[in-house]
Amino acid sequence: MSKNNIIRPYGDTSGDGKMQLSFSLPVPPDAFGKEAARLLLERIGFDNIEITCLRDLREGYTHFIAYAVTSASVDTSKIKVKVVETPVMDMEATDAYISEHIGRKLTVVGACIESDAHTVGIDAIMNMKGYNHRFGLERYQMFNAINMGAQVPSEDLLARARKEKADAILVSQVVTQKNIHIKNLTRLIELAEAERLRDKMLFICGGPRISHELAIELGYDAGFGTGSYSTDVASFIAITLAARAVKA
Amino acid sequence: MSKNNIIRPYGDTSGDGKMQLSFSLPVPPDAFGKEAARLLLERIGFDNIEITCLRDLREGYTHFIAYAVTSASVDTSKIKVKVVETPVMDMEATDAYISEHIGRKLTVVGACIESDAHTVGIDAIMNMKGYNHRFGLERYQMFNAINMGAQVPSEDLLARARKEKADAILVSQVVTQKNIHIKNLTRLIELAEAERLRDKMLFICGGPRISHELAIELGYDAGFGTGSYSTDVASFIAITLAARAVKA
Amino acid sequence: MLKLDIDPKLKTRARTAAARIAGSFAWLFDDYSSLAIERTVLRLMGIDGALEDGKPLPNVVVDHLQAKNALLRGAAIPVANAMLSRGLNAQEVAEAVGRGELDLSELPEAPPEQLYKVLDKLSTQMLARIRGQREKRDKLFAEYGPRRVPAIYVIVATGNIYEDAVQAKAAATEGADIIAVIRSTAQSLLDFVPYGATTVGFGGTFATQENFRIMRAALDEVSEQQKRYISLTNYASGLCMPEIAAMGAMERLDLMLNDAMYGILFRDINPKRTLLDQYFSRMVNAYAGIEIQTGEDNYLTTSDAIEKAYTVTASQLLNEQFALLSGVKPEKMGLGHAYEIDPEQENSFSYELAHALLTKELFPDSPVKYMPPTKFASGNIFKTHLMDAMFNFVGQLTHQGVQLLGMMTEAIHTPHLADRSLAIENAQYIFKAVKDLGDNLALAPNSFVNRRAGEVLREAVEFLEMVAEDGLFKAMERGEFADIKRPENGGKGLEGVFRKDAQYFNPFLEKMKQELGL
Amino acid sequence: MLKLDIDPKLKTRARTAAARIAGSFAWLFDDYSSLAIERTVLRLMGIDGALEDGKPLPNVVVDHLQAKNALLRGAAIPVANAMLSRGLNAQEVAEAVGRGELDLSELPEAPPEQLYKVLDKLSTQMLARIRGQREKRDKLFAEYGPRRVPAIYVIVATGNIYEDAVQAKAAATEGADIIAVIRSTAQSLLDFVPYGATTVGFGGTFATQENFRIMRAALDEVSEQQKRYISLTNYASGLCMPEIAAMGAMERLDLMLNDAMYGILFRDINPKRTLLDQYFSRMVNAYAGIEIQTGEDNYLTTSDAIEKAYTVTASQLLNEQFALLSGVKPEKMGLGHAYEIDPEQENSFSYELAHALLTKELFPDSPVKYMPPTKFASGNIFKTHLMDAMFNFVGQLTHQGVQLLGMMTEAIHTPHLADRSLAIENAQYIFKAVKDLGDNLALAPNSFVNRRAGEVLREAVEFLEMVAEDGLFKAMERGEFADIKRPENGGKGLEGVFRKDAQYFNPFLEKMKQELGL
Ligand code: B12
Ligand code: B12
Ligand SMILES: Cc1ncc(COP(=O)(O)O)c(C=O)c1O
Ligand SMILES: Cc1ncc(COP(=O)(O)O)c(C=O)c1O
Repeated sequence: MSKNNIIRPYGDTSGDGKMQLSFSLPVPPDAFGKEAARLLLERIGFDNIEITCLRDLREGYTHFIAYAVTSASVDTSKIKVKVVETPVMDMEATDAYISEHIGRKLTVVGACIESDAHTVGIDAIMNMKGYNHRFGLERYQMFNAINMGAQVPSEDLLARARKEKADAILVSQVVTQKNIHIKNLTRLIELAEAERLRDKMLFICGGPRISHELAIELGYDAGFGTGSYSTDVASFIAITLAARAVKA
Repeated sequence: MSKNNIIRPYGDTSGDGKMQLSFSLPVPPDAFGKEAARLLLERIGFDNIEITCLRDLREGYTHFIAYAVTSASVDTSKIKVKVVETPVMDMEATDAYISEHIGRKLTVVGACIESDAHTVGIDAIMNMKGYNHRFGLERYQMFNAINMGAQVPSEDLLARARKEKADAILVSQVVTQKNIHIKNLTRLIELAEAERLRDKMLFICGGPRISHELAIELGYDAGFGTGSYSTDVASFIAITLAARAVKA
Repeated sequence: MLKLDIDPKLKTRARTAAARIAGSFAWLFDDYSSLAIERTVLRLMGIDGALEDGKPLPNVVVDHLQAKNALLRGAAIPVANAMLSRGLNAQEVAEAVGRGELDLSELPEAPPEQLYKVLDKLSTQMLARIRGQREKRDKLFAEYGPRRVPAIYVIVATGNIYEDAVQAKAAATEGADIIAVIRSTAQSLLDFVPYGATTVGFGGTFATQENFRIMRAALDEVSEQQKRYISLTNYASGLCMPEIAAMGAMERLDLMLNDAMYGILFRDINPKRTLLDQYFSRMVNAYAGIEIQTGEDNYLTTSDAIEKAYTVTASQLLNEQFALLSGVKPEKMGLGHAYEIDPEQENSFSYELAHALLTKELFPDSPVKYMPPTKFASGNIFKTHLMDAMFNFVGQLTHQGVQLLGMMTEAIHTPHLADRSLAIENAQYIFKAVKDLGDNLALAPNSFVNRRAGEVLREAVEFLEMVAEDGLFKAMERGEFADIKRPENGGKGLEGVFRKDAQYFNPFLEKMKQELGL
Repeated sequence: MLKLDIDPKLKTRARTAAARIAGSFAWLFDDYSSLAIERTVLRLMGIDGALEDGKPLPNVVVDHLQAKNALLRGAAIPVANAMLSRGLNAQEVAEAVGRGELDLSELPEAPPEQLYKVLDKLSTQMLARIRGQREKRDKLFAEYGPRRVPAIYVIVATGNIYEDAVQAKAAATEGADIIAVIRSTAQSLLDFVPYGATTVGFGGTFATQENFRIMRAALDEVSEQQKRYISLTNYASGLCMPEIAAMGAMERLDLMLNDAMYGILFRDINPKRTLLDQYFSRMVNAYAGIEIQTGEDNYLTTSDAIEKAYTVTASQLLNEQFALLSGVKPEKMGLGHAYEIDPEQENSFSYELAHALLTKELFPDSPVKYMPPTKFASGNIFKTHLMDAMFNFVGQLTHQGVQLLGMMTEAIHTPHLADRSLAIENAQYIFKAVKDLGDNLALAPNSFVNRRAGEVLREAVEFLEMVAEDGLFKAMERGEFADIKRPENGGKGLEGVFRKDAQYFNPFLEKMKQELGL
């Protein structure tokens, strides 16, 4: 660990700045190509560049593997992480918390929206059997969990949420190619705003490339990435809604 | 392939700038650490940063795997590669060439200098049996090849070269930790200059982290990296010395 | 030689139950047709192209007929009738319908012999074209030699067919034997096949006939250079199963994802529609000499690979029986299996060895489509690369037919050029390292691997016998497959299924059945 | 169970020839000593520290005695004499010599009984300390449980012992069982052991007693946290073989690189010096309960792993016989073997399986030191990672004793923190995946693996019988080992070998021989 706040990558000597890279370029696998790769890394700002491997990808491309040194650093005292800040309670505690602080079952409606059919993530959060030894929301006494499944049009999700008077909407987005998840999530929020639903319920999204920070940016109340559990979401919903109830 | 000279890394769309990285930082494997990693990559200048993996290295370190996009590019029309420019002839052709253009056997003295004991590389170039179906210099009719082996002090190598009236010195450097190879190679050239041997013979170096460019920078006549063969070196020596003989 | 010690009686029971299940659908296959089948007939008659809004002419014509309540005898006769009546070819008929200039239900009806004659000519032509493609493939394989076992199969999925073509050529040159163009997300739910070359897709590239053609041309080029026939594959699944099969047959695709039940379970397509469409699409594949590939791997992406291993075996047996009904030969049945065992599982490799050997044991002639670890692939590319190596190891050790190479970036993005190349390098290294290892080894009697394989087969037999007893649709309704409940009359596309009337005629179905000896 | 089918007669012939060769050096072991041995004696008597110029006191004293021609009866007696004569302890004697204040050759000679008494006391003390370390190790193993098989062994090599300690702790916490601190380049050629903690080294960190202590303390800390005894290893090779062994014994190293012939062949150290030094150093190791590790892998870094496989077997057999002469028990003999087969070789895995099984077959009780691919490791880290996975696979499948994890950056740099962690991840994944796979498998009779193992053993037997006939030194002179010619009187360090005179006395040698039953 470094003594001060300024940190740099570590290879085998503190702060040596060593990084491993690999990338492909439209150049031949020869000295010319290697020099192109070196120049690219130099252009990015790396020093001590070692191109350790050239792999002929055919059709005019070459794959490079490299080690290089960066002089960039990060001041850890300045890092601000946007994370969900509510504490995480287990199922029993969450149920008890809701009983005590809200006093009624909460309704959540979940779906993989638009073209996305990856239900495993949302199922992990919602389905009875849950994930990694945490039961899903369906199992909670104080949640009425409705899982609409795969490829649900945003319109349908909102309609159902309105119909069920949902307290929260849970959206999953797993496919991210060409940032399709950003487009879909943005459209959902815009529709919700147009339909004056945005302020009536919590909007929560999740998926392997979703962070809380991104979610906030997109206008959601929270975002959950890889390794999230029902407990995280349930606690967040319970505590946030309880707080709002107090305020209101 | 890109239509113009400006190239960028290629993931799955021309010029998308995608690169893979991995590195370690003295931060914990959590959201805070992840943000530190993201900031570092941002600081270096990457966009679209995806930290795909955090691996707990213990003792306060975390290993990150990431994909990110660089906006850096290289203009291939401006690349100048320093490569050995003499054509490569096979053993018979080289022997014939020396007979015809120089008319006598050439003496070369080779060694792994200083603390380096990695003789496989220099042996590949010099020993009878050679490497990858190319015989070594000992097998050539027109070379008198003396291989001094491992851990030869620079002084001893120069003394022997002087004694044998060598036409070329072949130095191998494989260990590169803390740039020891640069130090050793520089010292050899300085000694040679001090002893007025530098201009009496060719100085050639080789090793996995040696490039022709580096060799030139260090004051050598040529440098040979990974995948070099006796044929490369033999041709270079023969043609360069023949040219010098003509000039002289 | 690694050979399991399996009770032959169990094998017989397994096949008997599966045959009973598949055999119970004669009513469906004989008496029904679907919009997709009719569109296929039109495509085979030579109708292609699309309206300006993108709607393909086969859809235009079939929808027109349905709207006019004129589809029950099939699409072939009305179009043949219009050809005779107007002196047009099939394409011109479709275009005229598309322009709204022609109402197929209002034309005078030509005598049946004339209609049959027109259709006989068209179907003879098209079947000759398809046979021609089959023969060309056979010729090229004969010339260049057969595919390696396991064959190296990689995917391209940029969304842009031109970018795909470059990547496919690169991969083939590096050693890939089979290129799969992954389809754009959810194409299976489109009730039409997009027209023309496409450059935008999500998580894959649209399956269109023009895209097939572009890719086939690119691979023919590499085959010629490499003196190795490079096969092409795509997906005949979803609401356009038979259409895509037909396009593949015309454009010389060599393999086709084509599962009997995938659409039902994993795409919520109506059970009847799916079984019916698969019946005809597989017949097209059989006729074209296309190797079908089934989707058993899908069971394991949502269920546990050990607990639910028997569902894979059961599905393989069902896929086999359905395929036989469509005339697919065992050596063209790429039944699916996947290495989806949790790497945290102790002896994961031994479990997988048991499962992979069981597949080989049950289907010795099948070019098994062996799928890589995906579920437990993570953002740790180094670890995923190792899991793929173990997968490649088992593939070579047990001589699976087709190795769908895993990518170290499986959990991150659709493959980059370098990812695919590293996957090929991985396979080539492992395949070479353990080339004949299997010949050195034997299974210890009563070893875990033997016991485990027996256990999975037993579970599969019990499951199939239960399904045979209750009926497939009932079992699906109860969620017996993949824990997903699919009612007989639920799901997408049921409205596209109709009962044929007495005049129904499908010239291709008849001829292919005959030639395939069905 | 994977078990080779090997002719037992061949095994007997192999051991007989090796024993004949090792047994022919009684003249050397009985009648000679070396500077290194004498320095070791001094260290064991308690002399440590160095002059300002870095020259260690044991060297100062021994060089002094040699210069005064007073070394032939060993260093123990003169120093004991000075202790008596001046009333100093051993360290003070050495310091006085270092300051030039004391000439050991000019002191009046105390009566032998008194000298022996001093030495008896000192040697009893030191041997008790060493036994204490051995017992502590045994106790900790008994408490925490034995090492896993194969044990996970990783190297640290930053050059800076403090940086090494952090990396070692990280690795041990992640799962490493054994930490090896790689020595700085060419330390074996130094005729002294540097003193104190060091922070600069090349390609490794200097072996010094203080460095041993620092690392041992770091690992004891982790052992305690992890409730798993983490072993430490270093190199007792080169011109200071016995000194480093003694330092290791004092500081509780648990394993020691300690090959009978490595110095001769790979470091051009004089053959007599090497054999003599290894004899004594191994006795120290045996006494301290330290597991020795031999360097057969080195043969394969310069020669072809298939063609010269028999040299590994021959060297293992010789190392075994020499070790027995020094009192090392088979279960403390980590004989070396390496996975150095060209990945381009077809069936590389099967070749390696044969070689690895042969080692196990010949030395069933040896905690074989199994080395990873290094020669064919390349700058392609992804490929190297796969080669390491195959190595880990064979290690677990054949239950080798100690797995020296390969690093994916083997061809690039000494390991970074993350490289080592990825190597551990690789091993842990593979070890778990194929945990009991071996129990499922048997070798097909007359399979390639069986035939190949038999062939290697036959070649080794023929080679050893030839060497036994000609004599080891003659064979080395002719370059029969590793294609390197080493004349009996060539190489470094011959001047440090001397014939003991009649008064020679080495209290440690005597006592250890007795206790070890030699
Ligand atoms: C299983 C799987 C499938 C299955 C899906 C089955 C199903 N019913 O879900 C099948 C086989 C059907 C499938 C198909 C396809 N897939 Co897919 N698939 C995967 C795979 C292997 C695993 C995904 C998974 O289940 N992860 C496990 C779950 C538990 O993790 P998770 O989704 O991240 O969820 C966790 C968190 O993110 C969070 N979370 C997720 N959602 C939510 C929501 C809320 C509200 C909250 C609070 C939290 C939360 O909590 C969960 C638990 O911790 C991945 C590769 C991989 N290893 O990641 C590819 C992958 C996701 N698929 C991919 C693709 C491209 C496809 C296809 C489009 C391919 C094609 N053209 O055919 C199709 C089409 C699917 C479609 N229309 O969307 C790509 C996506 C690439 C990208 N980044 O854009 C991947 C990465 C594979 C690849 N490298 O190409 N796939
Ligand atoms: C074999 C080997 C050894 C053998 C060497 C045996 C011998 N007689 O050479 C042994 C086991 C003795 C050894 C020991 C050590 N090694 Co070592 N070793 C290697 C290994 C595995 C292979 C090197 C090799 O033989 N390559 C094959 C040859 C053919 O390639 P080459 O050297 O690049 O040569 C080619 C070209 O470069 C060129 N070339 C080379 N020299 C010359 C000269 C001329 C004139 C020309 C024209 C061309 C030329 O032509 C050759 C043919 O194409 C590498 C790892 C690896 N896979 O690269 C580590 C490696 C080189 N070793 C390393 C280290 C640290 C050591 C030690 C210092 C470790 C230790 N502390 O004990 C010791 C000490 C050695 C010393 N004093 O130098 C490190 C170096 C790290 C660094 N970059 O600084 C490596 C990279 C391993 C690692 N990751 O830690 N090693
Ligand atoms: C049989 C089968 N068809 C089709 C697909 C995917 O295509 P789509 O997403 O269009 O359903 C898969 C995917 O695994 C499959 O197994
Ligand atoms: C037995 C043995 N000793 C020592 C070493 C390396 O140490 P050095 O470079 O100091 O000789 C090795 C390296 O492989 C070895 O095998």
